[in-house]
Amino acid sequence: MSVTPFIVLSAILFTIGAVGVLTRRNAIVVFMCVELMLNASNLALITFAKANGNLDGQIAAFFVMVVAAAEVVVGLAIIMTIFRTRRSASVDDASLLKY
Amino acid sequence: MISTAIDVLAAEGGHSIPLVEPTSAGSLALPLVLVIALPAVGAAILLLGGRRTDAWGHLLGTAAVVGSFVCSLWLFLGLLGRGEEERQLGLDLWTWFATGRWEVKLGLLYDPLSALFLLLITGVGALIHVYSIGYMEHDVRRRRFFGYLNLFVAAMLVLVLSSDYVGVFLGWEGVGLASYLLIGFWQHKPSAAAASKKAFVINRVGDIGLSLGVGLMLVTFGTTSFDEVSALTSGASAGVMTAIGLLLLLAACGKSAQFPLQSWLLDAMEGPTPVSALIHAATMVTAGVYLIVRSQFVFEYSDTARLAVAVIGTITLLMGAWIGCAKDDIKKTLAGSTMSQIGYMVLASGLGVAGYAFAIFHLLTHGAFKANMFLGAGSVMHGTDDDVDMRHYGALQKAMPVTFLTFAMGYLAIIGFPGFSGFWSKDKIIETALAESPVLGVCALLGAGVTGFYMTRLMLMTFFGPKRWEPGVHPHESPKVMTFPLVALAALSVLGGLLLLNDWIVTFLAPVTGEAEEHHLPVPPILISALVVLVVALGVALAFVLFGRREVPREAPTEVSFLTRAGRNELYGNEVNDTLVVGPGKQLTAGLATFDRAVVDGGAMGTAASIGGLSQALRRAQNGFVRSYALSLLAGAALVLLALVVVNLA
Amino acid sequence: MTLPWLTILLLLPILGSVVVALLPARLGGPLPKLVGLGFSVLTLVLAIGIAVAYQPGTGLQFAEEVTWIDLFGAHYALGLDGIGLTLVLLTVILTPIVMLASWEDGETGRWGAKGLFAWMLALEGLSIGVFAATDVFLFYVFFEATLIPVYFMVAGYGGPRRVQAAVKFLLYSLAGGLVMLASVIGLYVVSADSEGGPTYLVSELAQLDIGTAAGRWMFVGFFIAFAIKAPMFPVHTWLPDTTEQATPGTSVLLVSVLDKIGTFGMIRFCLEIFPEASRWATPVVIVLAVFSILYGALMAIGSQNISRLIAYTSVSHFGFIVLGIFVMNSQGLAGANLYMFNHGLSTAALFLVTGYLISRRGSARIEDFGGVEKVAPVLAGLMLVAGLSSLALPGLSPFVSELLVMVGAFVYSPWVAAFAVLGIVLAAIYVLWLYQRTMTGPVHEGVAGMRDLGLREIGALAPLVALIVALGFYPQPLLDVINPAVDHTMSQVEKSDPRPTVTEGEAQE
Amino acid sequence: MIAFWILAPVMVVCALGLLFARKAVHCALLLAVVMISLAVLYAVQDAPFLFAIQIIVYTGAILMLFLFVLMLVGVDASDSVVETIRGQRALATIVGLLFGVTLVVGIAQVSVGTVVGLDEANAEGNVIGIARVLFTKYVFAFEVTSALLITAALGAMVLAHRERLTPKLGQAEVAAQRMRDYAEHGKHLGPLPSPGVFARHNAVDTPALLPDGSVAESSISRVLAARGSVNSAPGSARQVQRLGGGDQDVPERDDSSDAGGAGR
Repeated sequence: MSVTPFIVLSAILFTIGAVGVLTRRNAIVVFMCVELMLNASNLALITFAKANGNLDGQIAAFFVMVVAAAEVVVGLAIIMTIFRTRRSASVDDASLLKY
Repeated sequence: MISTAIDVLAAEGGHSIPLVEPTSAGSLALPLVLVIALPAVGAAILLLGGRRTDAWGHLLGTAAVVGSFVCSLWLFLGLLGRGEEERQLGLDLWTWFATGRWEVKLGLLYDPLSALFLLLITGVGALIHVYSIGYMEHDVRRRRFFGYLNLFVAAMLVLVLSSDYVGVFLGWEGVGLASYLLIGFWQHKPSAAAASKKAFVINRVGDIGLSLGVGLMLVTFGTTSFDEVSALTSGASAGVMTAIGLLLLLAACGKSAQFPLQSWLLDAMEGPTPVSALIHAATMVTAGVYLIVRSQFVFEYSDTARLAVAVIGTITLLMGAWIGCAKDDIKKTLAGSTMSQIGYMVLASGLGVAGYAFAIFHLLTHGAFKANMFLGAGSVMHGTDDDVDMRHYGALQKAMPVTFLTFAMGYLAIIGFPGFSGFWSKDKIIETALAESPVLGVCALLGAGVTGFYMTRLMLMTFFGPKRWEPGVHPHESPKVMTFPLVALAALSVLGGLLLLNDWIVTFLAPVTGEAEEHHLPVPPILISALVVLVVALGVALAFVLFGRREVPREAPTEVSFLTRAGRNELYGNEVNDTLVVGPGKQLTAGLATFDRAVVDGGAMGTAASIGGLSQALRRAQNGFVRSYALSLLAGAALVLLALVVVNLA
Repeated sequence: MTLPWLTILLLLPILGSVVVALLPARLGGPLPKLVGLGFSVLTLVLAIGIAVAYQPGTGLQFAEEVTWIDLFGAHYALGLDGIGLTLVLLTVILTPIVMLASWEDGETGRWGAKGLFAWMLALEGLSIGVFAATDVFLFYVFFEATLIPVYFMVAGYGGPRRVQAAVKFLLYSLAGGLVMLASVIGLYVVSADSEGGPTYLVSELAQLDIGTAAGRWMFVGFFIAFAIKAPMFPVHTWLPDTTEQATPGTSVLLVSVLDKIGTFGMIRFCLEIFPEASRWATPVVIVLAVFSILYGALMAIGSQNISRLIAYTSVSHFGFIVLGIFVMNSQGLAGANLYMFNHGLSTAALFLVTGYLISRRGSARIEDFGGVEKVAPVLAGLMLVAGLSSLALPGLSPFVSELLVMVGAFVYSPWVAAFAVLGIVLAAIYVLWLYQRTMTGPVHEGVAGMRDLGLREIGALAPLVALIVALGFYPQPLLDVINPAVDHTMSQVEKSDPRPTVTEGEAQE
Repeated sequence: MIAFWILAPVMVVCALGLLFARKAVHCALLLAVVMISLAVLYAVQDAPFLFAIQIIVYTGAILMLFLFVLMLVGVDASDSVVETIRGQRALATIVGLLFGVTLVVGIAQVSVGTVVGLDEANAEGNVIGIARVLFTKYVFAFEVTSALLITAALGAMVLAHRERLTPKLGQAEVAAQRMRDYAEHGKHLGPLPSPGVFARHNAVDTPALLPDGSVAESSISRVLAARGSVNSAPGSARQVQRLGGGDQDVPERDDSSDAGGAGR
């Protein structure tokens, strides 16, 4: 079984996620796209774990999940806070931090 | 060609050039140190002591110099007591600095030349200190004046006693500093402050010569002490000796106000009159002559350098005389005369071994009679509320009899009235000049005539004729403390010729200057003397016709000949300096200031500004949209990837 | 085991700096200043002890060496030779004097007098480190670290545009430091390729066979940094801007101590590590140096501001120092070394005395003065002495060094000397013209009633003036220390003094 | 590999859907599909532990959290399709394509070598294998993770916490306020009317009818009115009429305005 298809799939998913981050304006959707990118990298990690014959890749994926979980908790809390004050979930509205 | 000439000279066994070979100072070490230390300590006490010393400062200052004079006499008698071969005393104090092969010792050299200078400096110095007690009585800063005078005496003594060119430099600049301080003593007057600065700066131009000369000596001989250099000069090429000689001449020109660095001396008359007498007539301005005579072991090996010295001296003596004829300011007239007389000395020292002794002889007699006349002028000014314009004098011989009589002694001495000191010394110089170089000799003769003219003019305008006093001015004789030095100096002016008795001074100086062979004059010396007297008499007569018989206008006439106008303007020396140096210098400075601001700093600040501008432009990229940032992030990642892939594919 | 005296000497002021900074504010009053002064005096005493124990002519002394970063070959290595010793002495002498002179300057500053004194002590310690470091890496660290206290001293205390001045100073210095860093890294690369492995010890680098091209590039890197520090034309413009804004005390430490790092570095690093490149660059450097002499002097003459004027005189003087270094003969090098010390003293005196003047008048513009001599004769007298020392009057210490440099230049080439010597005329003009315009003439209305110097102010200047005069007549103790170091440098650059053209045997009787 | 070839197109399509779906909730559902498919792929790749974790943590917890937040924000608010940053969409597409293509090309260039497989590592079972590595080699990272999680939890709490700006009103204050409102604005003093309760419509989204047959707007929740999901009151009334024989005369009202005006 070749691993290349898995990696390619991972790459495609990652790219889609990235483009999603760039094009979507709803903060929650953007966040979902980030999750998609994380998942894509997880797939690659797990695939490489298999290719290399040890579990380090899986451990890495595990840690990615943990971090993703923490990130989602905080990130969504931030989105909620912003939504509460600005009545909007668009990332473009939070653009005060500029020149 | 010159070098072969010297070889021939040496081969013919002409005269031998004396070396500096000092022997131990022995018991004279104490006075040798004291002679400098007394005025130096005096200066230190007076200048550092502050107002506490105001009450007795002038007395201490005078006592220090009188003590120094006593030491000089002690030394002189000690020197006379020694055999002819032992008349060069050396005393090494300590190593000043030493690097590589070069070691400079602070050492003293006492030989006949220094001995005469010592007597002149401390003797005239002491008299002028005494005079100043009276002259400066009403000045609140009198104590400081004496401090400066003591500093000057100490520095001048260092100059003439040092056994090394660098040591001479120490005294050289020391007297320059004292001169600066004293010219600018009344520094609340802008003209005095400017004059003092001018004197110092022009002297610095001369110092270029001394600095480079020291460098050249080090490169050539590896040493700068008199004894070692004098032992080595015979081995150097004529070109190098000419270079050293010309550099030393440059230094001498600065200090002795010789052409082309003469312009500071007339301005220096801004200083108090005792200063003019001591520094700008008797002692400091003659330091250039001292340097040339002291360096005879250099000049003897370069005819070119000697010729340059003689020519410079001749030019200056004529210039000084010319200026002296046109000035109405009594001090400036005397200053012109000083220039002229120093020109004689420089001319004499440029004539080589035949002239050195006469240069020093004239230096001594001039020191006496010119100090006498300056002090006399000071006395006149003292009596006329510090008026210096001779057109406001007249008929002072009754009001100030002592001043008049002593001044007259100086006058007769300077014009070379037979029997007076100036007659002997100037006559000898003209005679030697005629023998060595007829052109220079004739110029010197002419100068003597002009001297007679302008000095007679001065005498007539000051002491004779009708009163032209300013309203409210009541001339009176000066106090005793001022007239005593006048009398003493007048006596010296009269009797100075005794030094030539039996050719004493020539023989005495021979260990330093060498012994000249008899020069062959086309005519007997007595005829030349008669000729000189005749020329002087012509000058005197002309002055008498122009100024003694006619009314002297109180205001200087404006419709005058070019000669007078040029003389009044000091032969346009200042204008030349302004046009050639000061003006372009100012423009250069202003241009550089602009250049510094616009180009040098502008370049740096421009770079900074353009970087700032770039960041201002780039700031726009920070538009606050997180998606834009993410886009650039992804683009960056894509580029990195692309690079990796391309590199791997390649 | 002997004590690491240099480390103690270096840490003492830094410790003092921390102590002064940490003194509680409520203690207030003059206490922090007294503590700071105490520490600097203590450092001075210790340094004098070291100087007394120093044996002239026996190479590097009080050496310490501990491997610091093995991977780079960096060491914590300290040691003093004659050059380093004189500069360390200069640093420790000037710091207490500056503290005494700027007793009240710090009160109105950003961090009060306490901060100023703490920064001064920090600068003193770091400067000692710079002059004692015998490892390039350590030197570099100290070199850059000195910028920190100076930045705060300039930015916190002084004129209204001080922050801009501080930034300009910092950027110039940092730019130079970065160029130098490239060369420092280059040295690592070269030494790592050598047999002994990477090393930053100067003694080992000096023995290293550095390729011609590499050596020249690295030389240029070091030289640019040192030229900015020194400062030389055309990278000098930060100096007048900085001194114009900084307090006199800061200017003294900046010009008299910190800028010496530049010329010190030229001798220690450029000449000793890159002898070939130094000889290669000599003509260009000498032209630059002579240009600096004349340019600085002319700019000083044209200055309308007293502080800027003094800064430009320093540009001129540093030209002399660099000239002396690169003529590479014993007169020039010894003169340059001595010049560094003497220039430190004379410029310090000049800055301090004009500082008194400026703070009394509240203006540094020359046209705002006139006739000060009449109202404040002591001030005027001291200014004249300081000015005369700046124009190298014989009998004052800078004369000996300037003459040595001049003669050294003459030995190198009469033409160089002929141009450099014009500097002494220009020096007379800028000093005396300044004196004429500020001190003489009728009393300017703005200076009427000006106080003369107080006891503290005279007390700060007196040791300086005494040293200037004493060293003017007897500089030999310093030269005894410097000469062996100069010989070592000369042997390192493979140069020797030319023989005199006429010697005993050739002279004919 | 069969599973892969079946799931891969599904995942890509769903992922693309993430880009184009206008409603956030649809995105969440599509993402769920992708995640579950990924879980299956994990299982295929000998990672049963991660398979479980993927479903439990991602699909079960994280995605539910997303949905929860979506509910709070508003489920059916859909994005505007107009791009506000000029050139962003085009550039994003181009750069994304460039990135993706490069990545794929790059991967295609790299030969991973022989696949070792996890048979040996998973000899004791995948969970035990992971535990061995996790609690030995990565134990420190694991411990740090706990700190991270606690920090995240605290952070979320801090962020979600709303500071009270005004003092909490007690019963007495509320009563006083009501009386004041009545006195000043004539606001109704009693409780709000309950929603319409009819034989067919016993629901909160149907407004009550007043005796004259008109709608009592205050009888329904404001939130329902804002969302526009209120049952039309006149419609209900007509239905009632139809059922009841149609004697009463009910005033005709516009349906559409009714829905909007029901709020206030």
